[in-house]
Amino acid sequence: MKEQETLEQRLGEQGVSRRAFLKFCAALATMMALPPSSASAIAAALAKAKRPSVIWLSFQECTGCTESLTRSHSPTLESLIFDMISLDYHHTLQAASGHAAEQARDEAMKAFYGKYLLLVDGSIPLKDGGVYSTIAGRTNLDMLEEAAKGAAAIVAVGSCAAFGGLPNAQPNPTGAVAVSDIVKDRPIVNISGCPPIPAVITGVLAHYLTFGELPALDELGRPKAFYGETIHDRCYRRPFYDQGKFAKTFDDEGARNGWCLYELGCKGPTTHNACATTKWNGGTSFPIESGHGCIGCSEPKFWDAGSFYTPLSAPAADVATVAQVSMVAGAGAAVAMGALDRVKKQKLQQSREKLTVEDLKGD
Amino acid sequence: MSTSLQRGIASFVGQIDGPIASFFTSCVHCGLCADSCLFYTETQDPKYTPIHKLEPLRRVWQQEYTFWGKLMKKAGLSKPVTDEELAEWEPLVYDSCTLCGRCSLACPVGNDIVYMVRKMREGMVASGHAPEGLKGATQRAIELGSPMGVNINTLRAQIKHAEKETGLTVPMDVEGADYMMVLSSAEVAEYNDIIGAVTRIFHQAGVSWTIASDGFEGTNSGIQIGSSDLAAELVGRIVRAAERLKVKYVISPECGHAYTALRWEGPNLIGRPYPFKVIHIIELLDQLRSEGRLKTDSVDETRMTFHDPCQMVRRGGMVEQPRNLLHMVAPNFVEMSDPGLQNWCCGGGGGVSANERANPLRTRAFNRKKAQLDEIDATTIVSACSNCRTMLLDGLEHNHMPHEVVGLTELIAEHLADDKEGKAP
Amino acid sequence: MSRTVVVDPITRIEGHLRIEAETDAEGRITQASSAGTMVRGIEIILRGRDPRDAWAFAQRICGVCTLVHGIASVRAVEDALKYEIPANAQLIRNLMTGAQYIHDHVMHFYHLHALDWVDVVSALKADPKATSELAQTVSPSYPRSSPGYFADMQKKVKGFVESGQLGIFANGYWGHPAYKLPPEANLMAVAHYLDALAWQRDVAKLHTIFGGKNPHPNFLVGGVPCAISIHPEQEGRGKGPHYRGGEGATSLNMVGLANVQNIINQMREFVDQVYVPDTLAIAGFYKDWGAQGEGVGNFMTYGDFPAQGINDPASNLIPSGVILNRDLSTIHPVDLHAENEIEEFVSHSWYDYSVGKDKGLHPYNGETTLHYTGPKPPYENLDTAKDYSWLKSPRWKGKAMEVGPLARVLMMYAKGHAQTKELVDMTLSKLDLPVTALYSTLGRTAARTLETKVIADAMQGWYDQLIANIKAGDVRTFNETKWDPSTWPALAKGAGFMEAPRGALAHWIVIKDGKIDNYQAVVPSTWNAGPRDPQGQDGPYEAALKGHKLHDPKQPIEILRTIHSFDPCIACAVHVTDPDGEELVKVKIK
Amino acid sequence: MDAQELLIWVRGAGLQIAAAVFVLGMSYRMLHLLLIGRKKSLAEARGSEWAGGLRTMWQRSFVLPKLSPRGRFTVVAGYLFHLGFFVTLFFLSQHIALFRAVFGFGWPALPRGVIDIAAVLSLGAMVALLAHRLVDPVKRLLSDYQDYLTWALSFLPLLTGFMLLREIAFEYVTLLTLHIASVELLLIAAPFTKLAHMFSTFISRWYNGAVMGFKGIRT
Repeated sequence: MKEQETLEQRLGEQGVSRRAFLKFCAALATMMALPPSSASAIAAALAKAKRPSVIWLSFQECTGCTESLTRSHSPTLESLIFDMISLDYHHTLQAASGHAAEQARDEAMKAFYGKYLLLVDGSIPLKDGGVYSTIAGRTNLDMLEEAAKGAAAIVAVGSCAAFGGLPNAQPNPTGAVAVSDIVKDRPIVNISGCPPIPAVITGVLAHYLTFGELPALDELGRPKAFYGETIHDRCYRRPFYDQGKFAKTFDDEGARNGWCLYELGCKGPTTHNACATTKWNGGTSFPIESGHGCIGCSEPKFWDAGSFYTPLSAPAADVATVAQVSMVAGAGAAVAMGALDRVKKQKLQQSREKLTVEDLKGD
Repeated sequence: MSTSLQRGIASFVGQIDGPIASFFTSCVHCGLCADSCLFYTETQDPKYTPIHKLEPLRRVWQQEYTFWGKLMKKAGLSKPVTDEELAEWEPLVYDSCTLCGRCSLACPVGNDIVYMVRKMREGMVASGHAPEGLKGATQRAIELGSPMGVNINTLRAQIKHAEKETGLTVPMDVEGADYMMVLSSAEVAEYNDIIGAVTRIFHQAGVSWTIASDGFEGTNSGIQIGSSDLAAELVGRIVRAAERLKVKYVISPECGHAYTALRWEGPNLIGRPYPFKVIHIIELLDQLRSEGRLKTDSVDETRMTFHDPCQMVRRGGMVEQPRNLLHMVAPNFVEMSDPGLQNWCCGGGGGVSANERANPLRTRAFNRKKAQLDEIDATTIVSACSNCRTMLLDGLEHNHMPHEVVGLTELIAEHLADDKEGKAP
Repeated sequence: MSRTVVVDPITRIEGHLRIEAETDAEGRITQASSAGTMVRGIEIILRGRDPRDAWAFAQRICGVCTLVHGIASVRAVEDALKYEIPANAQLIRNLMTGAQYIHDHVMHFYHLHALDWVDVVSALKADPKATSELAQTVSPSYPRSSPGYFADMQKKVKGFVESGQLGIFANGYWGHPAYKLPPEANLMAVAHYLDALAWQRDVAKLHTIFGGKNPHPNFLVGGVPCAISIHPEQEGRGKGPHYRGGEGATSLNMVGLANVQNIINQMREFVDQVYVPDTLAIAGFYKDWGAQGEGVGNFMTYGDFPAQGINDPASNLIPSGVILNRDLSTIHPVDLHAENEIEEFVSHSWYDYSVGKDKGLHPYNGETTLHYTGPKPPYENLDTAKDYSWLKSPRWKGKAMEVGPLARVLMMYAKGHAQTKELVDMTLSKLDLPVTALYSTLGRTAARTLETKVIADAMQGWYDQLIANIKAGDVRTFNETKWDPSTWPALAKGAGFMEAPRGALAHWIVIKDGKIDNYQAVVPSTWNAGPRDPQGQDGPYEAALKGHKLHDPKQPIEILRTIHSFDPCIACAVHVTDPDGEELVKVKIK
Repeated sequence: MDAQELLIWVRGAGLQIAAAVFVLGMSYRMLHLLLIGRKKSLAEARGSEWAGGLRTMWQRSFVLPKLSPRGRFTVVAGYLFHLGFFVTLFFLSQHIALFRAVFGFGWPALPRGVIDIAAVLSLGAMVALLAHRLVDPVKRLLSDYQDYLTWALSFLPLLTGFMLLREIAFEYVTLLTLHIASVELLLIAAPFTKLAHMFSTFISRWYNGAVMGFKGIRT
């Protein structure tokens, strides 16, 4: 194996100028909310970096996270997998299949033990011994535990890996859990979202490659740089919320004027993600801009947080039926208690001694 | 627990009905009722806050009629009502409440507080916690026929006097008369001019009426002490007399609680509707006036004002009637502040006047009336309640005030149009 | 000596697929078993939820197909509630579905399927100049075809390979004799692999404009979520945010619409100049694959791309029907609501039915009761005589059906769709192959390319109609009349169908008291990848693999070629199969 | 349980529990009040119970007796508090969306500025009322722990709601959770405390007014 080239060398060979490289680093710094001065540090670190080995395990997933990554505009998937990292195992992208694929993973895990970055998408089913998802005859749990041992850090990509996601939604038929429910002794970063914004995936990878450590995380293990604020706080429709101007249906004047979607169920106020600032697909739009409320996909348990069309101020469960039943029960109880009171009063009446003038005369 | 306490609490439990439960449920402790009670306004002592006077009853309600209260009681966590406590509350329930009902109009959540006090007194008297003065008055009423000790002989003497004065006959025990006049003890004993007055008025108006020798006393101490049993007995006497004489109407005298007892509580006390109607004397006079059967031919130029008796006005609904009559004879009539439904009590209603212990407090409470009177320069106070009249006279005397106090019926009678037949020689 | 060849995981697909094949002494496959090895139970999760939310759950069946389940779901609810949608909403759904086809098929060809045919390592030996000539011959108008471009590309590949870190290309079957392309063709294909990666990023934006993001754009029962923000100045209306929207209001404004036109142009250019020529060029080297990998010979479509609304099937660009035994002369009608037509069987699946495992159930009455009976992991082999998959086995009137591009092209061809006929005939004549070559691995791959061309061309028409509607003042995108669940009947059933890129897709929903009572998705990959039925009839994957001769059982590239030609999407298939190993000599391929 | 799960709980199960307790407790309590009943008067009526009862139910909200300065303070502050509470409860668009979701119908909202003013006035009035309760001898005598508890239970929803609209001190998820949770506490406590006056007031007024109406007293 030839001595590994640095990123800067590789880029140079491919005709990427140093100037363009620095520009990329500056863009990266901005995206990660780092001070502009750190761009040169990033450049220095990236210029020296070898391509670290990355192993990507896919469990109970829909491949949406990988698809999202392919839509990354900066850095692009090509520059990521050909220049920045060595993607040594990835079901959807790798050439090898079957045993050859498994072998590639084994080899990479051996060669870079303790150094490789483990990316996981999809949840892990634990019910019934994990039979609900197997690869090469092995359970996801088995494979995750093995791969986690030699990982320098783990990136849980997407809400399924980060929080259990859709498979974990009630009634969780397969006992699906998140990576962090299983692996406790490795640094884990959760890049939630269904799917996550591609720039967030690549941004976190770039941060790791640059600084050799994970970025600052919130209490749910998400990078603060991207999940530090709510959609609502940065939403271009926020002024309408503050003014109390709400679209009432998906196709009224308010909807056409871009008024706030709160009443149509937007979960932006309780959702931490960067959609409102980075937007999607190269800054084209994001769900709210395209007329649909945020469904809260980067938050734990968002599938079970009530209908996507129920305003945050409304109950997430059926309260009307509960109230109806309660009213009947309350009325029943009142009738019963009323009858008891009546009996009590009748008894009192029967045993009552009439007050006579003798009673006034006292003892 | 003593038998009497047990009896009292059982009475509380029995008295608590939908309205009382609702009132206790609704009270938000805003304290606005304090402002409406002259015992509070004149003393500024918070214990006279009307709703506070009901605390023992409230606790019985809570312990017997609410879910949590029952639970707490079962768990032994609630404070039982004791004899000592009832003794402590006795002056609050009797001495400092005239059942005037002003608080019931003030309560923002709509609590009829006076209704509650009335009910609470049932339990108080059953448990033996009633003022001695009121007990004595009630005892006299039952045993002698009148709280003041007047009897049929006293009445006969007064009637004779009235007949002499008016030259007219006062019909006694006339079966088949339309109206049966009932009087209050005070009217028989002190304000006996009223007998002549009504005799002349009825004569002029051609009213067929009578007085029953076995049912002339309208004062009902039973209501005041809070005993339905005793009140029923007292009301029963009048009912029996009216039924014996087969009258169409019974006239309630110028006496507030007599009116309440006879008009509103009576049928409920005896447990059946009356075969006759009850009408207040003022109500009747106003009716005669509107029918043109009551004519006056002179006026009194004195500056007069009207003291609204609580039971007749606020709790009886007769606001306009006395004023209509006054306007016939008193061109210089002036209203006190807070007239009509919001008038301030004389301080002696609801049995307070019969309760010597309450005298000092009652005297203090009269300051309110004094202040009202000081605001206007009336020289004569007209009222239509013998008890009010007594209280006003008491208060005026105590405060060295010069006002005269007259009864409305007498005032009207004084100015009756010249009537050859009716006019005294 | 017979052996069992296991390929698990099948990569470059969506989801978790396992193939177990038994080969005879010559290495010829005698029986293949297709097993889906992952299940999430989405149909179970959907029960009791708001039907209006269902699309979002259903859409997460697959992030590659990404919008098809969303559309099938909203259509199912709309069918159940007899919910009409505005014309603009239908056009926007057509545009989004069309974009999905074009995006998905191109990515499948270059990023999932190509490495079965293209030897990346061989590209290092290519002459950039000759490559340029080849490229210019194949596609004269595509600009990125200079010798310098290919030289750079080769340098890039070289640098990559020489770095020693092969990444996603590690352990490919490079140098396998089944690779037949000359080095120049390999280099050209590698270059287009990267070109396509860049291109797909941009064209995905069409979904983002209408649906807010891609993957997983947003949908809406009763229309589409994005209101049209075209604001002609109106008399008497004030200015400023109080009266008007903020910052262009929605993404579907003048800029967004212009962007949609640009993307359509970009799509058509790439399809015409790269995808179609590359398919034809590569196919020329693999004509032998026009004679193997057929499958069951029955084809089915549900139809899609209505011009006049979903309830007028005659206006569909893709017609619906069933072709039995290659007989293109008779198109059998398909009725999704008829309980005796489409049924799902679980006789070889890890599910239980209350009516017994050998009975079929129409999706309205469908059941999803997980019951794993396979070997305890880790295992070497599945028991393919018993239950072996998380996929069910759907059948139309008891018959296995292939769905997908080939079915659609055959249907359009059989119905005489002019452009399809012309494209098919042109392709066959260019490759000098008979019509029967369509029933093959190669035919399936070519059909995918040809339908992409047909749909790319149709995109412009839908766009023009949308613009015409807006110009005429019709900006309606959502019908709110049945949005409120209180307007719904107590019980409603509906089927939402569509042609997904991978084939006929339908969701069946039963709505009771405003909640989902039952939800069943029968998806293309269930039709194609499902296990054998009670009669022992193979599913299309299984049938297609039969007879393949493995040159080297340790490098079963032949299996990958045929399986990939179906473009498996196993997460979609929700129910998956597992094979159980016979006590034969088990050789794990190395 | 993280912040989001807590929010889901308070918006879901928590709200169901609170609604169940509130509705069950209130319907029990109010119907019980009516069922305890009262004896029908045998006296001859001079007016209509219904007219008097209904009139008082409505009128007692507006017709006030003459009051002392402390009484006036209670009434003014009380009005401000109740009015602000009702305005924010029933006319904030987020709340109307809630009613629409639960009952299937809604009504137009008031502008945010009006809501803000109402909320501030209401909050201020509540603070003043609490201070008054602590210093005024009458109120102090009447008050027990329940008065302070119910004050807090009514104050918190207003306060957290106001903070929520502005995202003061905490972030949205936390504030929304606190706001809904505080409302749930209020709902749960209401049937068992003096908060029950929100309904029983009308029953009380009816009884009071009915007696007056029966006697033909024009109040």
